[in-house]
Amino acid sequence: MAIDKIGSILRPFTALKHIAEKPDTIDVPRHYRPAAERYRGFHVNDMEKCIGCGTCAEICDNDAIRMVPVKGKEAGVGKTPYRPAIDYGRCCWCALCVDVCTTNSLSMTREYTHISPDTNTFFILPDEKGIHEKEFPTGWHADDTINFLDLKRVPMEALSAEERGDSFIEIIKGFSKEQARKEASRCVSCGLCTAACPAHMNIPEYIDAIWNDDLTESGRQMYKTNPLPDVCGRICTHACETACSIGVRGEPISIRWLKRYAMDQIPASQLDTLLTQNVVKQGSQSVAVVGAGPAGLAAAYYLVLMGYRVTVFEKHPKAGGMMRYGMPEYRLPYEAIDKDIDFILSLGVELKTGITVGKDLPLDAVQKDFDVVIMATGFHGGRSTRVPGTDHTMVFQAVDLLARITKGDKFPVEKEIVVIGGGNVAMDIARSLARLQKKQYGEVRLTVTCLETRDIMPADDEEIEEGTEEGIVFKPGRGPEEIIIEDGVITGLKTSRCVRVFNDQKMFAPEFDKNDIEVYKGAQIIEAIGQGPEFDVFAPFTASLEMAGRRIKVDEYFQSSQPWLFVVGDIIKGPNLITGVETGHQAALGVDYYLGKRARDEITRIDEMLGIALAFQKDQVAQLEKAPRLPELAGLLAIEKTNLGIVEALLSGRNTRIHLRQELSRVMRRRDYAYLEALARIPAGPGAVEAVAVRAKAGFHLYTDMLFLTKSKELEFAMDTLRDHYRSLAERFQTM
Amino acid sequence: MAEKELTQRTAWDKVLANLRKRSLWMLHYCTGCGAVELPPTMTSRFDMERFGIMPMVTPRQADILLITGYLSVKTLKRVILIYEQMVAPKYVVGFGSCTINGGMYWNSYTTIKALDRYLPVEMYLAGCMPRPEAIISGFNSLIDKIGKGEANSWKDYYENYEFYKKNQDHVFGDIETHHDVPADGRYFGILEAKR
Amino acid sequence: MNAQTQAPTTSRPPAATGAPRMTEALVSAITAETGIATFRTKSPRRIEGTVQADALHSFAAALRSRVGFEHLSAISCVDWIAEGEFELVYHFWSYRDSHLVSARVRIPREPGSMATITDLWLPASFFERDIHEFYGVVFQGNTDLERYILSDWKGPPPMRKDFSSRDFAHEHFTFKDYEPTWDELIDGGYHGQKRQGEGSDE
Amino acid sequence: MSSIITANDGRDIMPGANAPENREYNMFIGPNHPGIEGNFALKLVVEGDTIVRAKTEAGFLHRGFEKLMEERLFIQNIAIVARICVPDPDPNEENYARAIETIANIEVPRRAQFIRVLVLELSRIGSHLFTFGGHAGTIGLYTLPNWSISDRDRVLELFEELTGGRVYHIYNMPGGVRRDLPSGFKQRVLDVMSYIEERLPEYDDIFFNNKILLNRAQGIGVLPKDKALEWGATGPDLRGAGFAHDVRKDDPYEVYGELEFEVPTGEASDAYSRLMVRRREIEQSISIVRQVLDKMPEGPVWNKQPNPLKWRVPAGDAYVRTESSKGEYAYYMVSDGGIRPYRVHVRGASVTHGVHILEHMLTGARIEDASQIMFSMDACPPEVDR
Repeated sequence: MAIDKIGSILRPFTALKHIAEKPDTIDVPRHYRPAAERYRGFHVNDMEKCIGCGTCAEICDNDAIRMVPVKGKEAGVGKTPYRPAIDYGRCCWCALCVDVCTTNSLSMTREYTHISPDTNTFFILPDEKGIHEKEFPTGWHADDTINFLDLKRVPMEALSAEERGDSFIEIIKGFSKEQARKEASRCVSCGLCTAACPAHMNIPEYIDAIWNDDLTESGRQMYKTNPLPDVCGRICTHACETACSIGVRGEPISIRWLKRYAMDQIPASQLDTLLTQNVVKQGSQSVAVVGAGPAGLAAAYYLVLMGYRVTVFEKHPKAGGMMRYGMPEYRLPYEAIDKDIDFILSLGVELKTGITVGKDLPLDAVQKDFDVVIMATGFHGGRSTRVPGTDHTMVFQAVDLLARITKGDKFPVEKEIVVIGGGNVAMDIARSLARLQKKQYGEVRLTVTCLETRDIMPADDEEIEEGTEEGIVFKPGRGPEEIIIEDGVITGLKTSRCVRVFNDQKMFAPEFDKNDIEVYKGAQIIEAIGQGPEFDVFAPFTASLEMAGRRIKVDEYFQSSQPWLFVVGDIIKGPNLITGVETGHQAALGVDYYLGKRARDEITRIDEMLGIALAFQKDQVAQLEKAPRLPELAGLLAIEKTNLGIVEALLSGRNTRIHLRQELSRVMRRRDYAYLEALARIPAGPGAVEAVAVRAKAGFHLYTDMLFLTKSKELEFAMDTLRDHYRSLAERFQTM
Repeated sequence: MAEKELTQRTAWDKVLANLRKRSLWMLHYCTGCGAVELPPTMTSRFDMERFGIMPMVTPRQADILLITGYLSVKTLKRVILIYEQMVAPKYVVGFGSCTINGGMYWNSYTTIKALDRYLPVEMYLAGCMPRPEAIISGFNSLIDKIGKGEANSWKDYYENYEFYKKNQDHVFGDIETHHDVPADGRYFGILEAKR
Repeated sequence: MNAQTQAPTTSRPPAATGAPRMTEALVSAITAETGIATFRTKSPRRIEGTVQADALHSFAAALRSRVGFEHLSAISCVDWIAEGEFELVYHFWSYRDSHLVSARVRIPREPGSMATITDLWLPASFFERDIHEFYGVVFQGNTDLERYILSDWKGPPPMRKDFSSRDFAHEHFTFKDYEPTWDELIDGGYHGQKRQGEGSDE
Repeated sequence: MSSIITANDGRDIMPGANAPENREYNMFIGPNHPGIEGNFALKLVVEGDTIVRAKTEAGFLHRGFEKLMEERLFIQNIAIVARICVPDPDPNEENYARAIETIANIEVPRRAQFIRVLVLELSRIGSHLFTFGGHAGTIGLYTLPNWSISDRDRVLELFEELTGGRVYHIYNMPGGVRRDLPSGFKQRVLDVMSYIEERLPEYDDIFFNNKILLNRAQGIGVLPKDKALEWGATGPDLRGAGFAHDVRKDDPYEVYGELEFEVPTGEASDAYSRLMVRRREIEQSISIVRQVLDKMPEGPVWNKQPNPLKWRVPAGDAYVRTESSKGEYAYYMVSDGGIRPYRVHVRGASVTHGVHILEHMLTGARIEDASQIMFSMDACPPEVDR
């Protein structure tokens, strides 16, 4: 580059040409320069749209988001009172929380200036107005083409209408391994499902276990709160899926089918490995359970684990109640029922079938032989519409027919049938008879009519759609007037239009438009308008039992006014399967408190759980101090003292305080950790090494349970550290 | 000339404060990653010299010590040496989240988590890192505070020096900064002269 | 304190030159020249293989002088704590053939020592010192191994898997505990009332 | 031999001051020094004004990135990765994303690859303008920093518009980029490119052809050509010595293979030739940006990955290299099939330029050139410390 000497000295002065121009200085702060449209500024959160699922706290890499309970935000199905509080002493404005937000309630504004000597003003609870309550335009916000969540479900293969038209083979084929893991990967473990599930099942844990392909851990998590996972995997009313946070913007996780996938892979022989509670030896006290439905069996399962002698009385030839006799096989195959029930019976529950309490065996006789009686007789009495003609022989109750189908008894199936009712039971009987019609006559001529209009029919939508595919004609919004009988044979059902089902006070008071009459042809009428309890079962005590409306008055543990009598299942709460399981579990606890004379031991908050961990760690230190100076135990005492320090720091640490008061979304009990106190009594003498190994395994199970309780990284990190310590300790002594 | 009681603001103090607030010199030391927003603030694009703030190379003549983001333990030792070499009144301005509660390096083994345990901080700016506009607004509010005589966090260093020294020793083990801080305190009239 | 740097006049063997070769020809050239046959093509312009620890120095010298890899891009160290081994991965780049060779070497975690290759490449001195500081691996023959980045660090080599940065941060530093200005919005206040059970509420 | 320390009559005012063992003294530059790029220190043994021995000292900016990355999920690391090198953050983000894509062989949509090249070149332009400012500052020519850093701010405004952040963009993700180009963005980029293109001749007038710079920079900080490759020089420092090696050409990634651009080189391998290589690289980068903008296809910008809270990258490892404004910037990532990276080794470009090569080049240089040599090598301390 030939640079002439003079030029290179003078040329810098060419810069003087800029003297006349305006300087390009941005005259901040007089002239405010707005940030770009997509700027990642301070957070704003739509408090109403936010459901407090905590996924933003989960994704935040700086643990800058802490979920705090906000006054005026009540918990509900799919909602918690917690809202994200953001710590601008940690936040790096990366907007991962905005992109992962399940409801798109969190977004960022274009505001970027916050100056203060007081660091407390950097910890904000974002609401719609923003940090300084100045209306700044929205900056970075969620983009529907690019978001982290998989909003679409993995499609589930099912039998086509033709294939299932005349067969009772199970419709839903179930997930393959890849499908199940892909579906499980969609879960953000927010825990709303656990709160919504009547039995509070550990759903995030078992879905995470399916994702990690550890199916025994998945089964173990299920059996903690539900002894009938196979059945629930097929016919549960899945309140969890309605609460699922992914369902807000997309399709919820198919939690029920995942449960089924996990249990299908675990053979019946391995079910005993899933028990986490230790099976206590059988004591002297005995409990009678009347009715082997889901509620009765659940109560029996938990009671036998607590060491009570349990006898179950069942009037049908086989156990299962409505599961077997009220559910068609295409929805719930009998092998699934038997797999769950046989395992419960294998734990030592004595089953007596063919005995109807209240008829063959009066209740007072039962009361004398057993310390406690649990009534789980369910809703078997079908209610009738009592319109003229219902006394005709060709008018049946849906529940009776379903039971006959299961037992294989013969009964007439006409060419044309009319079913009255709009609930799931009506769907079951309608689709079962449609199959029998197809098999017998090669075609389906069946009409279903009910009071409710299509949109408020209580049956599941899939049921109604699948029924229509199978040739069933639906006539919603009609009231039955009269069954037309011409010379002894039913020819049809006269109906009128149903204007309204419920009156203003939401009481059941249907009104009809008499002059809009339609007649549906049919030689057979099935009534499926609801089932009711049969109170004659309580025969000698019916009068002395306090009633609450049409149901027996019970406390939260379903103990009736007679202390020895507990009432569970559909007759008290429901009617559905998972509520039955929950009432059975609660009643088992009630019995244990009543017979065992023990105080209630529910754990409602995380700091009570930490209290158990603290006691466990103190025992560890005490035991090791007494243990002999063995080479294998060298250094263990120091480690256990640091673990004790970790738990003490969490309990007294002000930073974790807010999380310690968080309500648990699932039911934990001190009884579930009773085995920890037993550990303290293991002698520290010659068997010290084995004792340490046993305690290490106990510690691992304790912290595994606690790991999923919270969104706070402080607690999660401490639980993870402690769990890893006890896993390696247990592996070192090979007792896992 | 030892400053007399600073609480009652004599006319001379007001004049002094007004002169001081228009000629703040900022120490040219980029302690952390936030310093990359300083060149645009210093040069013509945002030009903080409009407010009399200029980068100064030596701590001896600097008024503002910017802690621009995280502080690794190694840098903290130098920052404390520098802070004690600066002439009072001096103002520490903390940039970004890392000076408040650890920022993104909250679980790092080398960075300190809260600046106010080691140095008295006059003011924090939110941001990761704060924009030049935010920095200039921060300086403006600092200028107002100095004008009103409220920017006295620097006295805190002398008044509770044990608190700061204890925390510093906790991080380094006893460091020797060859600086007699209590003597400085007496010189600046914060601590009463030794009898 | 007088600083001691590498004598600038170390003479290092020149790298081989010649026409660029395609991947297969390069792999066979490496096998032929260095006598180690474990090298395969992993992906376009990436060749990888394993070398015994004691054979690494001769392999590297041959690779440089006879095959023509004159740029040492990096030496990485991976702590496979489950297998009780460090894995040192040497990345050599050939400007001539535009290919990267990654040679993996496994050494036991204890005592964790390895021969140096600073006599072949100057950049090795930084990488080896870095691995020494962060993993505790001792490189025999490297004279400049004293602490450089972690000069004020008194703890164990921090990059080893058995050192947890979170534990250290929680023990040695105190975090900010906020008194939020919106405390009344929270059900029971941010710090809540005195809880029953253990833990003081100072 | 009279020297300033002896009186006129030859008496020794400071006995022993002239003794040979006292001729050398220690001189520390930094970490608090305007001539140092960032938080870095030089410990020099000096005799008179010539540096006899030099040792760099880093570690002031060490935050343990590689350790922090092992304790974060894959998606969480895209936020922390950009913070490793402050003037030129984008090669980090692109490296990290591409390392995961190589291990899990995730296919990146073409439009996202074009956007990534656009972001990398804009980051290169911004980083070079930043270095011009620093280099001019060490020589005292303060007009240029005011120009180049304020022109760089226009590039940052483009980034703010595209990614939502001025300096830290957190824009690249495994599988593509987080958002598409905003409307009207192409035209604004072309305007800024043509604006910078007009400014370059003005830079030449006041700085690149300035007599002061020629005297101060030519022949200073010579990287010996025969040693350049052996010492591991890469990027502009290597090209200043005449070697036309550039990772974008030798080991093409994203869509660099389809773009035409030359690799400028210098011959004298001194501070001035390295500076001129950077100066001409900006022109090449401007032409690349123009090519990228008109060849950019329509289509998606992100290949959707599973739910980040549970996403696992299959076991494997990958060594990915990019050409940052400072040289070869490489990541070695190992995954053990878990939800967190098992190991991420960051090979910054300055680990060779800013440490041993700098120590060699400072030996024998004069004190006043120490800062300029460091800036001419464009050593970025956070890359060294990580």
